[in-house]
Amino acid sequence: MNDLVQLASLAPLLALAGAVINGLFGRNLKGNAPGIIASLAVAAGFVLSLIAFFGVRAGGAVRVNFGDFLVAGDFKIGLGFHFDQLSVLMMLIITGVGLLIHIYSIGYMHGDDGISRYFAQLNLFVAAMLVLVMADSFPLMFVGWEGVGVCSFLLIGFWYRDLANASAGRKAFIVNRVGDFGFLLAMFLTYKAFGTLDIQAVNAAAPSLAYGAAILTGIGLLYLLAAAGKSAQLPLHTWLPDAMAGPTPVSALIHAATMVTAGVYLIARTGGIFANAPGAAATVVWVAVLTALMAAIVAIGQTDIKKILAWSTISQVGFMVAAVGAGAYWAGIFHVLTHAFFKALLFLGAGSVIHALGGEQDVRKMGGLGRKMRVTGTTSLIATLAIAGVPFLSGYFSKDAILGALLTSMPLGNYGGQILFVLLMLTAGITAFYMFRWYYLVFAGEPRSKAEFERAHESPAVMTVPLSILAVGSVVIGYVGLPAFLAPNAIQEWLAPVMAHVDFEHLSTSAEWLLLIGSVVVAAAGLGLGYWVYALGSGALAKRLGNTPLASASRGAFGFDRLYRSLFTEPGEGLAEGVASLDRDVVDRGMTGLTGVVPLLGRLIVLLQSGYVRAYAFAMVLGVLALAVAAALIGVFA
Amino acid sequence: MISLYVVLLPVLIALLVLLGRSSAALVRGLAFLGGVGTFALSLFLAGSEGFQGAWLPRMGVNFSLDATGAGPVLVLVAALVMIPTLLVAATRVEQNAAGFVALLLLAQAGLNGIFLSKDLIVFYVFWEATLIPGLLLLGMFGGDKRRQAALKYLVYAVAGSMLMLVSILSLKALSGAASFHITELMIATPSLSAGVQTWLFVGMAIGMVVKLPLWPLHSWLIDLNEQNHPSGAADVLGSLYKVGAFGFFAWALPLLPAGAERVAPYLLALAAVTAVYGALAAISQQHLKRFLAYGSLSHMGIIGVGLFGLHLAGLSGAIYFLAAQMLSTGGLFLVAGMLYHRRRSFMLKDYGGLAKSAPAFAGVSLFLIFAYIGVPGLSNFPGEFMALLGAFQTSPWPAAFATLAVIAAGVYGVNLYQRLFQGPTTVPTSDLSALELYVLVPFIAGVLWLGISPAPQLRQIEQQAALVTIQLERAVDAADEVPTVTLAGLTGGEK
Amino acid sequence: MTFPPVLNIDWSALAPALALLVTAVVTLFFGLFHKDSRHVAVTALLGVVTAFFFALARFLEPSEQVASFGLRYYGDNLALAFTFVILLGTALAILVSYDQLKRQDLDRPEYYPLMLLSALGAVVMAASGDLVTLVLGLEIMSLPVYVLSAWRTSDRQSQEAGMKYFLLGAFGSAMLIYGMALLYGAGGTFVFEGLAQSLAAGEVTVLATLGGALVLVGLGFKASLAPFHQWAPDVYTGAPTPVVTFMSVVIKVGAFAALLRVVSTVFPLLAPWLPTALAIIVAATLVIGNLSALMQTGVKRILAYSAVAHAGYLGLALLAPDHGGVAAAEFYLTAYALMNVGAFAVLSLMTDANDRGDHLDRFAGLGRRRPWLAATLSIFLLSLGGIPPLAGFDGKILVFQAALDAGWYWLAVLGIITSVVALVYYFRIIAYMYFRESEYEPPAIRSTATNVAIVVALLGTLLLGFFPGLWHNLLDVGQTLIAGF
Amino acid sequence: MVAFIILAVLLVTAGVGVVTLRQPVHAALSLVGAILALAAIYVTLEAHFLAAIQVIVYAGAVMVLFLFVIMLLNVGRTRTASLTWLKPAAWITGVLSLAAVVAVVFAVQRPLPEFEVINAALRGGNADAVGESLFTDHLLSFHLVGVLLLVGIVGAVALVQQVAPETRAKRAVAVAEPEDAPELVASAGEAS
Amino acid sequence: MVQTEYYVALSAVLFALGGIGVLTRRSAIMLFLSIELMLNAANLAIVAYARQWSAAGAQHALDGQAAVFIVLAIAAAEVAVGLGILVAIFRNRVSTDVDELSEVRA
Repeated sequence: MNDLVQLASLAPLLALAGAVINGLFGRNLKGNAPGIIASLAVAAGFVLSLIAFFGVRAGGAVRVNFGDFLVAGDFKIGLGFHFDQLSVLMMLIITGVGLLIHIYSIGYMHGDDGISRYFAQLNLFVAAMLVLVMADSFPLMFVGWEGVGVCSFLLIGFWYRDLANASAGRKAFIVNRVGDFGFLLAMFLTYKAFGTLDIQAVNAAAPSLAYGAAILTGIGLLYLLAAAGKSAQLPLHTWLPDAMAGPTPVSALIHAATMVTAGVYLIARTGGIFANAPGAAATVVWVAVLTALMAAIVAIGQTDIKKILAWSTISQVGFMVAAVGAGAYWAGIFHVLTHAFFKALLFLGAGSVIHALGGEQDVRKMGGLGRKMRVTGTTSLIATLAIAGVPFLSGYFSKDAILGALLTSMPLGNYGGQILFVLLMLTAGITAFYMFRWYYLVFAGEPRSKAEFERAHESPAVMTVPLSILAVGSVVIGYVGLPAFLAPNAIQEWLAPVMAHVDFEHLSTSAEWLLLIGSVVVAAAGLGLGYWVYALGSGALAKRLGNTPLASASRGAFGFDRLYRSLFTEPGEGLAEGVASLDRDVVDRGMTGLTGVVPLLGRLIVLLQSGYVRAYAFAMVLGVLALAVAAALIGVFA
Repeated sequence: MISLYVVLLPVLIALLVLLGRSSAALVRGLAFLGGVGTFALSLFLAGSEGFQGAWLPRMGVNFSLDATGAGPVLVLVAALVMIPTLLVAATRVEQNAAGFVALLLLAQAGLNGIFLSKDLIVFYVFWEATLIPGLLLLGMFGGDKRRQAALKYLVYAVAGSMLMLVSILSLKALSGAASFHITELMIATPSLSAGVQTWLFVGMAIGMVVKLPLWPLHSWLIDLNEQNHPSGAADVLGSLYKVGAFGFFAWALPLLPAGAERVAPYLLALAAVTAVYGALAAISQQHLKRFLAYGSLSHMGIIGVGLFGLHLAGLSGAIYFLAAQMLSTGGLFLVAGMLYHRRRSFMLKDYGGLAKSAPAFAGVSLFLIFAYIGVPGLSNFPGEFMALLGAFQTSPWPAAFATLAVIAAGVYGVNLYQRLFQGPTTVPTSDLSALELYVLVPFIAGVLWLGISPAPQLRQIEQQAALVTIQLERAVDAADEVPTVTLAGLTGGEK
Repeated sequence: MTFPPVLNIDWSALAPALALLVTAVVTLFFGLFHKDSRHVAVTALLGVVTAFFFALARFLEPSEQVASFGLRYYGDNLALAFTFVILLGTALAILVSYDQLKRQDLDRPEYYPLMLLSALGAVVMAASGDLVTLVLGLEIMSLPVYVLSAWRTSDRQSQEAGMKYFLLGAFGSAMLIYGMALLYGAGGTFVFEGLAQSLAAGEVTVLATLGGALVLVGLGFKASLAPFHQWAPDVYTGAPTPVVTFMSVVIKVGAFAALLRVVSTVFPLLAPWLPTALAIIVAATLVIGNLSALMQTGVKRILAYSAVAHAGYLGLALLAPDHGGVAAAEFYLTAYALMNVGAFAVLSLMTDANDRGDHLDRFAGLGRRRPWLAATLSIFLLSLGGIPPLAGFDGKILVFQAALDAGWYWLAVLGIITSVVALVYYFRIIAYMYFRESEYEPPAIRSTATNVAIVVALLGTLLLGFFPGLWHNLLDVGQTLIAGF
Repeated sequence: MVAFIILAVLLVTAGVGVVTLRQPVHAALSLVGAILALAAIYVTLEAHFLAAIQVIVYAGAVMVLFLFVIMLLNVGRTRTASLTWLKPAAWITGVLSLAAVVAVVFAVQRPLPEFEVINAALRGGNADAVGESLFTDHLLSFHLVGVLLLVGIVGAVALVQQVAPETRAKRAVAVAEPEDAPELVASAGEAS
Repeated sequence: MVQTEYYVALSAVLFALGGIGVLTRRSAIMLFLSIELMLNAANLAIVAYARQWSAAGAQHALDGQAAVFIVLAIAAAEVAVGLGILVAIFRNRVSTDVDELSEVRA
C-alpha cells in the first residue's frame, strides 16, 4: 500500500506533463483536444489521489523522498512529499473539483483562440497546487505556493488584450507577493527557532518551546500574513474581487475551490505552531472574522454576478480561517471541502449564465433566467441554499461546526471568543441575505433586460453535467461532518491523527442543539429578509436601503482600494520615482562630482608647468631648500 | 589540466576569429565552436586535476588553477550562457562581428580564470584583465553615450581593483605567507591582528563592492547596460562579470575572517539597501535595459546580504544566486536585444500587446521574467532563498529588510511583462525566429536545471563555503591570542 | 678597509662599454663617408648587439671579480641587468630611427655616434661604483641627449627642448657635484663602499645626509622625480620622436641604476629622515605626473608625463632596495623599456615629416584605419597602465610588493590611486582609436625597421607579461652589492 | 687667515658681480675674477696644480670661449618683463638654503690635521701627486673624461655645423640656384 | 691655517650665488656663467675637504684633488655643448633670453 501511495507523487507530474504538452504543442492541437488532454491529466491525478486516500486510510501517513533540494552544511531541505490524511484530502478536492472544472471548461472555453494556453495554465495550476499540499517542507510548499500565484496571475490576465484584465492579474500577483514576503520571513524565523524547515519536524518541535513564546507568536503572525495574502483575508483581500477578470472556470477553481484555501491549509498544516501560540491564533481568528463580516457586507452592494461571489468567497474563507485559528482544524478543512463544492457550483452556474448571455455580468440586467436555464437555475439554487446554511445541506454542517468551535475554543476564550462568535453568526445571516439577493436577481423574478433574456439559453451538457455533479456534492458532502453528538464525525476523526491538539470546552447536548437551531434561525432570517427586500419590496425598499451609509460603504467595498491606492500604490510609485531620480541626480552625479576633483587638481598642477626654464629651476631650488632645511633642522638643531 | 584548457580555449578561438574576420560564416562557425567547446570542457571540469606552473616564483606567485568548490559551477553556467550569447554576437552585430565575438571569448577566458584561480595574484590578473574586453565592447559597439559610460566603468572598476591590489600585496607582506596560494595565505593570515585585517578587508572590499556592485558604487552598471550594444550580448557579459561576490566568497572572507566580522555588518546594511533600492528604482524605469540593470542590482544586493550574513547557507546561496542570475539576467538582456531588433527601441512605451502576435516570444520572456524575480522552481529561487535565510539567521533585521525586495520584484516583474506583452496590440510583431529560439533554449534549460536540481551544485559550492565558516571560527579562537602585527605597522615606513 | 687593487681590471665586465665606445668611434668615422645614415644605423646596431653579447656572456658566467678599478666599476648582476635594458632600448631606438631620420630630414652623421655614446654613459652609470665615475657617466649620457633634443634645429620646439634640457641638466649636475663634494667631505672617498664604511662611525651623518640629499636631487633630476621633473614633459614634447624613444628609456635606466646603487649602499648610513623625504618626492611625482598627463591632449605629451609618473612607481622600488626593490626596479625598467619604446615607435609612425600630428584627434578612428597599429599601441598603453597580464602589470606588482614589504603603506595606496588616473589617460587614447570615427587619414608610413622594433617590443611586453619569472628569476633579489667584501 | 678673508671677500664680490651685473661681458669678466680668486684660495689649500689648471683652463680657455660667444651673439639686454616675482623669491630661497647648508657644514667641525700631515699627504698638491691619484685611483675616470670631451666636441660640432646648410640655403635663395631652390626655400621658411 | 668649515661655507656662498644667478638672469649665457660658478663652488669644497682628509692619508686626500681635475673637465665639456646649442638656437631666434623658450608648457 505504501508503494501505491507513493505513486501519487506522479499526480503533479502528470498535470505538469499536460501543461507542457498544451503549452508547447497546443498550436497543433485541434478542437477539444487540449481540453481532453488536460482533463485526462487531472483525471489521472484524481485516480492517484484516490489511491493515496485509501492507502493512507489503510496504512497511515507516507513520506516519499526524492533526494535533496537545498543543501548547505546543517541546512538541508529534502525534495519530498508527505501523504497524510490532510494532504490526501486536499488532493482529492483539488483533483476532483479540478476535474469537473476542466471538463466544464471544455464547453465554456470552446472556440477561444487561446484554449491550449488556457488548459496549459490550468494544468500547471493543478500541478502547483498539488505540490503545495503534498510538500513535506516549507520551501517545497513555497514552490507550490508561488506556483499557484503565478498561474493565478496568468489566468486572471488570460484575456490580456484588455489592459484591465492584465492589471487585475498584476494586482493579484503583487498582493500575493506581500503574503509571500510573510511566508519567506516565517520560514527564516522558523529555521532560526527550530533549525529545520521540515513541516512535520517543526510541528513536532513546536511544543518544546515555551507555550506562547514570542518567537512562536512571531512565526505564527508571519504565516498569517502569508495566509492572508493567498486566502484574501484582511488586509490583503483586495485582489480577489479584481481576479474575477479571469475566465469563470478559473474563478471557480482557483479563486473559490482551491487556491484561496491554501492559507487555511497552511495554518492547519502549521497547527503545531498556532496551537502553541495562542496570541497568534487569536489574531488569526480576529482577522478572519472581521474579513468574513466585512466581505459579507460588501457582497450585498455588488452588482457583478461574479463579484458578489468573489466577496462571498472572501467571507467564506474567513470562516475557514477563523476555524483553523480557533484550533478547530477539522472544521476549517471541512468547510474547505463543502465550500469547494457549493462555491465552485455557484461560479460555474454564474459562468453558465455569462456564457448564455454572451458575456453580460451585471445582475441588474438579468432576472428570471431560471426559467430558460433549468439546470443552471436549479443547481444554483441548491448551492445558494447550501451556502446560506439551510439545514441538511453541506454548508449548514460545516458552518455550524465553525461557529461552535469559536464559541468553545479554550485559547480563544481569553481573546474575545464570544464576541467573535456573535460576529460570525451575524455574518452567517448576512450570507443568507446576499446569496438570496444574488439568486433572486439572476434567476428569479422578472427579466429586467428583454434583450438579454431573449439571448439566454441553457448551456451544453459538457457544462451542465459538472454542475449537476457538484450540486449532488453540495447536498451530500456535508454528511461527512455531522455534529459529533448526532453521529460519528467522519472528517474530524479522519483528520485527528495529523492535527495539532487544542482544548475545547465541552458543550452540553442541549447547547449543541441550541447552536444548531440558532444557525437555522439566522439563515432563515437572512433568507427571509432577502425575500422581503427583493422579492416583495420590488426594488423600492432595496433602493431605500441602498441610500444608507452602510450600503454605500458596501458598494465601495469599504474603500480599501482607494485607501491602498493613496496609502501604498501612489506613495510606492512616488518612492520608486524618488529612488530612481535619487540615483540619477544624487548618487550618480555625486560620484561623478567626486571624481571631478581629480581633473580640477590636475588643472592646478598643470599651471605649474609654466614653460619657463627659470621657474623650473626655481622648483628644483625649492626642493633643495626643503631638503637642506630638513637636514639642518633635523640633523643640527634637533 | 581541464581548468587550464577552459581558459586557453576561448583565447585560442578568439585569436582564430580575429584572423578569420573577413568571413562571416567562419566567424559564426568559430563562435559556435568556441561556445560549445568551452561548455563541453566545463562539463568535465568539476573534480578534474588542477594546474600548477611557476609564474613569479620568487614573489610567491604561481599560476595555479584548480577545479574545486564553486568555481566549476560558475564556469559551467557561464559557458552555458556564452553559447547563445556568442551566437547572437556573431549574427546580430552588423559591423565587426568578429571583434565582438573575440572580445566576448577573451572575457570568457578571463572569467574562467577568475573562478578557477587559486593564487591570489593570478586571481587579480584575471579579475583586472577581464575588464578590458568589457570596456572595449562598450566603447566600440555601444550607444551614443558609450564613451562617458566607458569612462565611468573604467574609473569605478579600476579604482576599486587597484585598492584591492594594495590589500592583496599587503596581505602577504604583513602575514609573511610563503606564497599567494590560497592555502598558504589561509594558514598565515589569521595571525594578523583584527585591526590589520579590518584595514586589509576594507581595501579588498572596495574593489569587490564595485564589481558586486553595491549601492552607492553601482552607477557604472546602469550606464554600462544602457549603452551597450543593442543586441544585448555585451550585457550578458556584464551580468557574468559581476564577480565581486565571488571575490568576497573565495578570497576576502576566508583570508581575513576577523576583518570580515568587523566590516560585514556595514556591508550587510549596504547590501540590504541595495536590494530594495535597486528593486524600487527598477519599477519606474522607462528604458528596458536600465530596467534590467536596476533589477539586477537588486539581485546583487540580495547576494551581498547572503554573503555578509556570514552564514553557511547564506554564503552558498549567494554564490548559487550568482550563477543563476547569469541565466535569468543574461537571457532577459538577449530578449531585450530581440525586442530592439524588431522595434529599434528600448523604451517600454513603444511596446505593448506583443503576446498576441508573438505568443512564443511572450511565453519565453515571461518564463525568464519569472526566473528573474525569483519564482520558486526556477533558477534564482534557491540562491535567493538561501541567501536571505542564511543572513536572517545571523542578522534578522537587515535580512528582513532585504526580503522586501521580493515584493518589489513582484511589482517590477509583472509590470515589465504587462508593458511589453499585454494590453491592446499596437503593431503586429514577428514571433521568435528559429535562431532566436535556439538562442533562448539554453537559457530555459539552464533556468529549469538550476531551479529544480540545485543540490549537486550546492554541494560543490558548500565545499568552498565551509572554508569561510572554518576561517571565521578560527578567527574567533584567535581573538584571545596576542596579535603579532599591530595597526602601528601600517602607519609608517621602514625605520 | 681593504679594497681590491685598483688596476685589477675585469675586462669581461668592461667589454660591453668598450664595444659601445668602439662602435661609436667607428660610426663617427663611418658617418663621414656614408651619406646614407641607414648604413651607419646598421653598424650601430651591430655594435649594440655585440655589446649585448658581451654582457650576456658575463651575465651567464659571473666572474669571481665583482668590480674593477677598486670597486669603481661593477660587473655585478645589477650593472649587467641594467646594461641589458640600456642596450635593448638603444637597439630599439636605432630601429625606430632607421627610417624616420631620413623622412624627417634629421639624418646627420653624428646622430648614431651620439646615441651610442649616450648609451655608453648610461652603462657606465649603471656600473659605477664611485661618485666620480657616476658623474662622468651621467655627463657622457646626458650631453649627447641635450644635443639630440635640439637635433631638429629648424624647429622652435626642438630648440626649446634642447636648451631647456641643457640648462636644467647642467643646473642639476651642479647640485649633484656639490653633493658629491659634501659626501667626500664626510667620508673622505668617492667610492660607495668606502663611503659606507667610513660613514658607519656615524660622526658626520648630518653633512653626509646633506650631500646624499643633493646627490638625490641630481639623480632625481635625471630620473624626472618631482619637483625636479619639469624639464621632462617639455623636452619630450619638443625633441624629435626617435630621440625621445631613446632617452625615455636610457636616461631613466641610467638614473635609476645609479640611484639604486646609492640608495642601497650609502643611504642606509645617512639620517633616517632621508627615505621619508624620498617618499615624499616619490609621492609628489606620482601625483603630478599622473594628474598632469590627465590634462593633455597630445599623445606625445601624455607619454611624456606618463614617463614622469613611471619614475614615481620606480621610486617605490628605490625605497625598498632590501626587500626585492632592486630586482623589482630592474624588471620594471625592462618592461618599461619595451612598452614605452613600443608606444613611441607607433607614435613615430603617426607623425608627419615635421614630427607633428600627435594630437588625440589624429588618433580617432585609428582602430578601423590601422587595426594592427592601433591594436599594438593599445597593448603598449594597457601595459603602461598596468593591466594584466602584460609586462607593466608584473613590474607594478613587484615594485608595490617591495614597497609594502618595506612598510610604505601610504605611499603604496597613493601609488595605486594615481594608477587609476593613469589608466584613465592611457585608456583615453585607446578610446579615441576605437570609440570614435574620424575623417582624418593618418600618414601612410611604411617602415620595416620601425615595425621590427614594434614587434620586438610587443613580443617582449607579452612574453614578460605572461612569463615574468623568466626574467625575474635571473635578477638578484635583495642586497648583494657588498657581497664578498 | 687674513689671506683667506681677503680672498673670500674678493671671491664673493666677484660672485655677486656675476649674478648681478647687467652687461654679460662684465659678468663674464667678474667670473674671471672669481676664478682667479679661487685659484688663489686653492694655493692656500695646498692645491698648487689645481690652482694652475684653474687659471689656465678656466680663465684661459673656458672664459675666452664665453667671451667669444658673448661677442659673437651680441647679447644685449632683454626687453619684456617676465617672472618678476622670481628675483626676490630667488634671493630669499638662496639665502635660506645657504643658511641651512652653512648650519650643516658647521655642525661637523673637525680639527685640521697638522701641517706636516697635510704636506705629507698632499705633497703641496703638485702635478706629481695629483697625477699619481689620477692614474691609479681615477684611471677609469680619467679615460672617461676623454670620452666626455669627445662627446662635447662631437655634440658641439654636430649642432653648430648643421646650421650651415640653412645658411647656405639662405644664400642659395639670394643667388637663386634653380635646381635646389624649392626644397631649400621650404626649409628656410620653416626655420624662420 | 683656516678651518675647513670656513672654506666650505665660502663655497656654499658661491654655490648659492650661482643658484641665484640661474634663477634671476634671463640670458642663457648668464645662466651658463652662474652654473660655472656653482661647479667652482663644488670644487672649492672638494679642495678644502681634500686638505682635511690628509689625516687619513695621501690616497684619500689626493682622491679629492684628482676629482677636482675631473670636474673641471666636465665643466669644460658642458660649456662646449651648451654654447653649441646656444649658437645653434641663436641662428634661428637671435635672442638668448631663456624666458622666450616657453612655448611648450602645461
